[in-house]
Amino acid sequence: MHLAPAAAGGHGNLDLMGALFVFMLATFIGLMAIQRVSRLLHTPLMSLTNAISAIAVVGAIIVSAGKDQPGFVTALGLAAIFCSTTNIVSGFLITDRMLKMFRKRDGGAK
Amino acid sequence: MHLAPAAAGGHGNLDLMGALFVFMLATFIGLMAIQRVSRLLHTPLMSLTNAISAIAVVGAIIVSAGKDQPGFVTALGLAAIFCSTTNIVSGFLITDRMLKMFRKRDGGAK
Amino acid sequence: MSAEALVQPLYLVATALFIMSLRWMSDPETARKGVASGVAAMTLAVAGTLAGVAAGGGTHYVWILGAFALGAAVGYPLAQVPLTAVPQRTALSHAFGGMAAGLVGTGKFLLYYGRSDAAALSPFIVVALVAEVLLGFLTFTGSLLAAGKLQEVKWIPQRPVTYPLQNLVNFALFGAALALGAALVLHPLAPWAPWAFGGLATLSLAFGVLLILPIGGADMPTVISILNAYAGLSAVAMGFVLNNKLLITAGALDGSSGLILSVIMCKAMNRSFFNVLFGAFGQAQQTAAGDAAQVYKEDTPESAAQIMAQADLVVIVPGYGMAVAQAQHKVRELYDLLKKRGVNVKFAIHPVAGRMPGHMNVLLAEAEIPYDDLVEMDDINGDMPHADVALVIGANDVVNPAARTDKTSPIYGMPIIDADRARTVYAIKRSKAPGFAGIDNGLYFLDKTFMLFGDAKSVVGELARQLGEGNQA
Amino acid sequence: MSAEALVQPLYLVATALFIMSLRWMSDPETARKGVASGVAAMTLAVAGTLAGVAAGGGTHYVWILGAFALGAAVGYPLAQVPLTAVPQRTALSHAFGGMAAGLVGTGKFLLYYGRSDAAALSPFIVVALVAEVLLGFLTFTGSLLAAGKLQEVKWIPQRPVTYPLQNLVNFALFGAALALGAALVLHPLAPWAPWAFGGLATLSLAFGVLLILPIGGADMPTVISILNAYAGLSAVAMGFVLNNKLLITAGALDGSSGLILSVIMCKAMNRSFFNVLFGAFGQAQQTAAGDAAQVYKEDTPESAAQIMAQADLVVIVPGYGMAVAQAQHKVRELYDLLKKRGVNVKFAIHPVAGRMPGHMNVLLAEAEIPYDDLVEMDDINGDMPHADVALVIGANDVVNPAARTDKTSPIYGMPIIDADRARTVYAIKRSKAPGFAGIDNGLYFLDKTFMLFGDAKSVVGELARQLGEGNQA
Ligand SMILES: NC(=O)c1ccc[n+]([C@@H]2O[C@H](COP(=O)([O-])OP(=O)(O)OC[C@H]3O[C@@H](n4cnc5c(N)ncnc54)[C@H](OP(=O)(O)O)[C@@H]3O)[C@@H](O)[C@H]2O)c1
Ligand SMILES: NC(=O)c1ccc[n+]([C@@H]2O[C@H](COP(=O)([O-])OP(=O)(O)OC[C@H]3O[C@@H](n4cnc5c(N)ncnc54)[C@H](OP(=O)(O)O)[C@@H]3O)[C@@H](O)[C@H]2O)c1
Repeated sequence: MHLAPAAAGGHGNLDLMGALFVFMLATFIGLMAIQRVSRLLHTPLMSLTNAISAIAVVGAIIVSAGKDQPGFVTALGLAAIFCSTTNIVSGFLITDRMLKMFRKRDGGAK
Repeated sequence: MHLAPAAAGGHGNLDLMGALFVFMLATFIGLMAIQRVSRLLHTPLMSLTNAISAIAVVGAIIVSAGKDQPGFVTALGLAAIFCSTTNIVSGFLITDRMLKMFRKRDGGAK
Repeated sequence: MSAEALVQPLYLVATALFIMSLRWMSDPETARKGVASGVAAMTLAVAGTLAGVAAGGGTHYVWILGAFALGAAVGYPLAQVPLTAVPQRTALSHAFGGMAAGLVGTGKFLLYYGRSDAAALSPFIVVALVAEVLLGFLTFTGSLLAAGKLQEVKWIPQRPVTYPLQNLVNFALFGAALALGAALVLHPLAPWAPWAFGGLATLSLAFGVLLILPIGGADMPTVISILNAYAGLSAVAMGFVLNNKLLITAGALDGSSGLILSVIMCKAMNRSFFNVLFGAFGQAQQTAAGDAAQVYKEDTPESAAQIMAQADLVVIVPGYGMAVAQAQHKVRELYDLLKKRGVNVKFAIHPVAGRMPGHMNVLLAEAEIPYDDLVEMDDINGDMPHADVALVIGANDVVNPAARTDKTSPIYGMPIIDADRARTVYAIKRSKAPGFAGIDNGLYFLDKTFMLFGDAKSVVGELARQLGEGNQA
Repeated sequence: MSAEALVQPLYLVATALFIMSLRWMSDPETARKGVASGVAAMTLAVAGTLAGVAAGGGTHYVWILGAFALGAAVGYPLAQVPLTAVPQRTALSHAFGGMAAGLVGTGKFLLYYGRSDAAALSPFIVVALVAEVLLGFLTFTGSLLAAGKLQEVKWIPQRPVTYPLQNLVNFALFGAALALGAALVLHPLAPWAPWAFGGLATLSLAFGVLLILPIGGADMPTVISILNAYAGLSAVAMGFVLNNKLLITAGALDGSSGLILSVIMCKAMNRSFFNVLFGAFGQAQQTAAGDAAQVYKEDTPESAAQIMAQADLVVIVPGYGMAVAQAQHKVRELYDLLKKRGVNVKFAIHPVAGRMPGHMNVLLAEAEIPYDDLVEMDDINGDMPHADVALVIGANDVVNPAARTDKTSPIYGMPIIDADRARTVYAIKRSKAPGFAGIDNGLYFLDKTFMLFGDAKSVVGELARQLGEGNQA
């Protein structure tokens, strides 16, 4: 199935420690960034990160696009694309909708 | 010179993008962490990061310990170990010496 | 290698944009930039993946496009729900997210298995696959159930469902799932492996239900935050499977966000994670019967409006009732009228007022109340003794002084808004029923407290009408 | 692979500890934990590397141990310098750090070259090597020169050294270095490559000197911060060469720290990076001659002590002069005596008072003044109008009101401490000489200002003696 070595990254030389490194660093960043988020914005924050978690769409595309694979694998991938896309679209849209409402005292949208 | 593939990481499959990823994430962490440092502590912060930059000692050890290499390469490595070690020792010691001085109103060290 | 060279830089940029997206959320001034950069990141990620797949000779593009279109068609209306339904929409989205991860994991496993690809099914990959599928499917059913509880769907029990040995049963099921996972790691190509995988998926689906059943509807906000973290972690696991650093990073950002928000909620409720997940809170509350003897004093909106019109500082404490009654626009009217009379009006926002973190802020922002007047609990409490009137609108637990004084109260130790320290307190609610924690509130029995019984929207509307008339007179 | 499996987890933990080390620096309460975790991280890093090297069949251990011992022997006394010498010690350390990176890069290149190892000298590796050596050696000489300027070594010019076409010459040299680097990338194994490499190293060493020469001694703090960033980046480059993620992370942490501190300093001085590096600041200052006609009022420590004893709030504004005079312990005495008399005493800390960021905080901490009484500029300025006395001890530019009002002043726009808004100002300095920026200070000519000429240590000592006597009387 190495039709998409680029995106799939080739398992041959899977760099376990590199992946763990990235995971650890990203977790630090996440913790530090979220702690700074104003309490005012915790509801939009939840829907924003919700949209970000739909990054699973990347994996869904890779699975869907495989050539010479059983149809049901493609079907699983397509279903996953559908699920992730609802998330992406609704997550970003509703976040923006909420944020548009926040106004400083002297009027004027944001 | 692949006597230390572990530490040197083997150039064969050098993971350029992985390295860039790590660099970017670490820079984000650095920027976020330093911005939070109390102004009170900027002087100790300088000497602490100074000590951290002596991490170059890792490279110095790898170069020094190479077998079957010209003597001057080893010598360069040893000089680098010396330089880094002065940094490590003096950097951490002076940082701690300064920090010991910071006291809250109600006495008690630190 | 050329596809790699194309895709990886795009992923790097997408990662940076995701990080900036979260950083820009730190301030309402820059938050919309955060959304824009999130959208840009996602676009780059999808474009990069499509390009990489195309370079590698992928196929099924028409189908993929169709799936995108369908997803967008469903997602768009989901973004138009009223703001009171945001918690359940978020839960529903987590369900979709978990489902996607579970499906991708299942697809990958079956693909490798079908090809007898022992190299691809290395122990590490299988561990990641198992984690992905477990977390993904568990998030799917758990979030669906949570959404149902929040939406108060009829046939889904609101109250915690408990039965004997519940936690034991759960742990046994979890152990079984882990055992199946371990078996798969050791023998990924055994003839029974697809069955084991199916069993694992089924157990995960069941586990999601069982985990959420014993948790009361009111604890759902904390739970959906934890499910958010799970969804993020399943994306991380997928990143490990695909050796994709973008997935790992974005998933980790999501995971830490869910974790921190739930920690914040737990702290603001003075409860532990463990207690939320396994404590079946709110289930065994009994109200001290003797308290029923105490009496409420009622007052009319007319006289309340008069008192408020003469105040220097009115602090409004909104709570879940304001959200349910959709009273925020009437509150805005009241705010405007009081301001016009020179009264200083502030909103006291408790971190867990309502049913999700930041709930009150969004509702009041919807009514275009400037966010400078929304003051956090810790900042307003110092000013409460100077407030002439504290107007409590559909808030209950977050102003219950028992949290400060009564060691036997289930909410003892939870930080509250000191409404009882204001000179006069007006409290709007529909009945004498307790709030979410199911306990009586001593605030209502104070000498300085007057009840305004009724639906928040109509009572506040009446207050505003009175003030408006007084204005014209 | 087994060595890899051993070393990498150690590196991962070391990285986490380095990050925690910086995070703990955010608060004086946890800062010493930060040092401990930095030490632990470094120990793990060294131990892991030694283990990895041993597993790979390394040698020369006795020599390595010797180098460690020698480094420790030199490092220990370097940590015992007086606190006033901290800036030059830091610069000296950067020099060592840059040297180490340069030497490692050189060693690596010569090693690969000697083995005609074309695979190891891939374009990417050579780019990283060139960056490492360039940054390393440049940091080495630049930092040495900066240390010399800070220590006010006699034969090193304090004033900026400028000559015609200076920036042009520098850019030409830099271009030549880049050209050599490019040639090396294209032909790393050419017979002339070692010469090119040597040329690159020499140019880098020269470049470090030329970059720092035109910068005045007083701009050195900003410069050493930038050099700190360079040292970090050279460690990053080394990490790229060795494919070592620990080096990359630690280097990036260091690089961003240097960057942010220099940005903070530039902002607090209202100058740009470019201006600091290429502006030869302080070189062409001329004092407006007319101002000399204005007169100072002098006062005696006796009467100053009396006024302070009767004050409610005394704000002490320390500056570089306090550091030079080592007056902090006398200041502590003064602080204690005033407190004993019930006077409220605060310290107003300007971000660039002294000669490095946080300089005043360290000195006052050394004198055991509790850090709760060290107030940052933005926080104290609102209180200045309520201060009965502002006592300026060897500060000058940071209290110069010209920064607020005089658009022609070189420090116009720099945020200052509003000492001139206090009811009475006492200013301690030795002479009528201007401060670092070389300009007159209108504060000294105000009606409410009284000068206390003399060395800070002796004047403050005298103030304390007067107060102490009054106490006993
Ligand atoms: N925000 C979060 O993230 C979060 C997360 C988890 C848990 N929680 C919990 O949720 C609770 C939130 O506290 P809270 O004070 O906001 O709410 P609450 O304690 O649930 O009280 C809400 C009050 O509003 C009244 N009410 C309901 N509908 C109304 C209507 N239409 N008009 C007028 N009044 C109405 C109710 O009384 P009547 O029935 O008499 O009208 C009730 O007493 C806390 O216990 C918190 O721990 C919050
Ligand atoms: N802190 C940093 O990070 C940093 C970085 C870069 C640049 N700078 C610059 O450094 C300056 C710092 O301002 P500052 O107000 O602290 O210092 P300053 O403007 O340099 O003034 C110091 C004053 O102290 C007096 N003084 C010197 N030795 C003394 C002694 N032994 N006893 C008593 N007085 C003495 C001097 O006057 P006499 O000679 O008359 O005694 C001088 O006027 C700013 O211009 C800032 O931009 C600081």
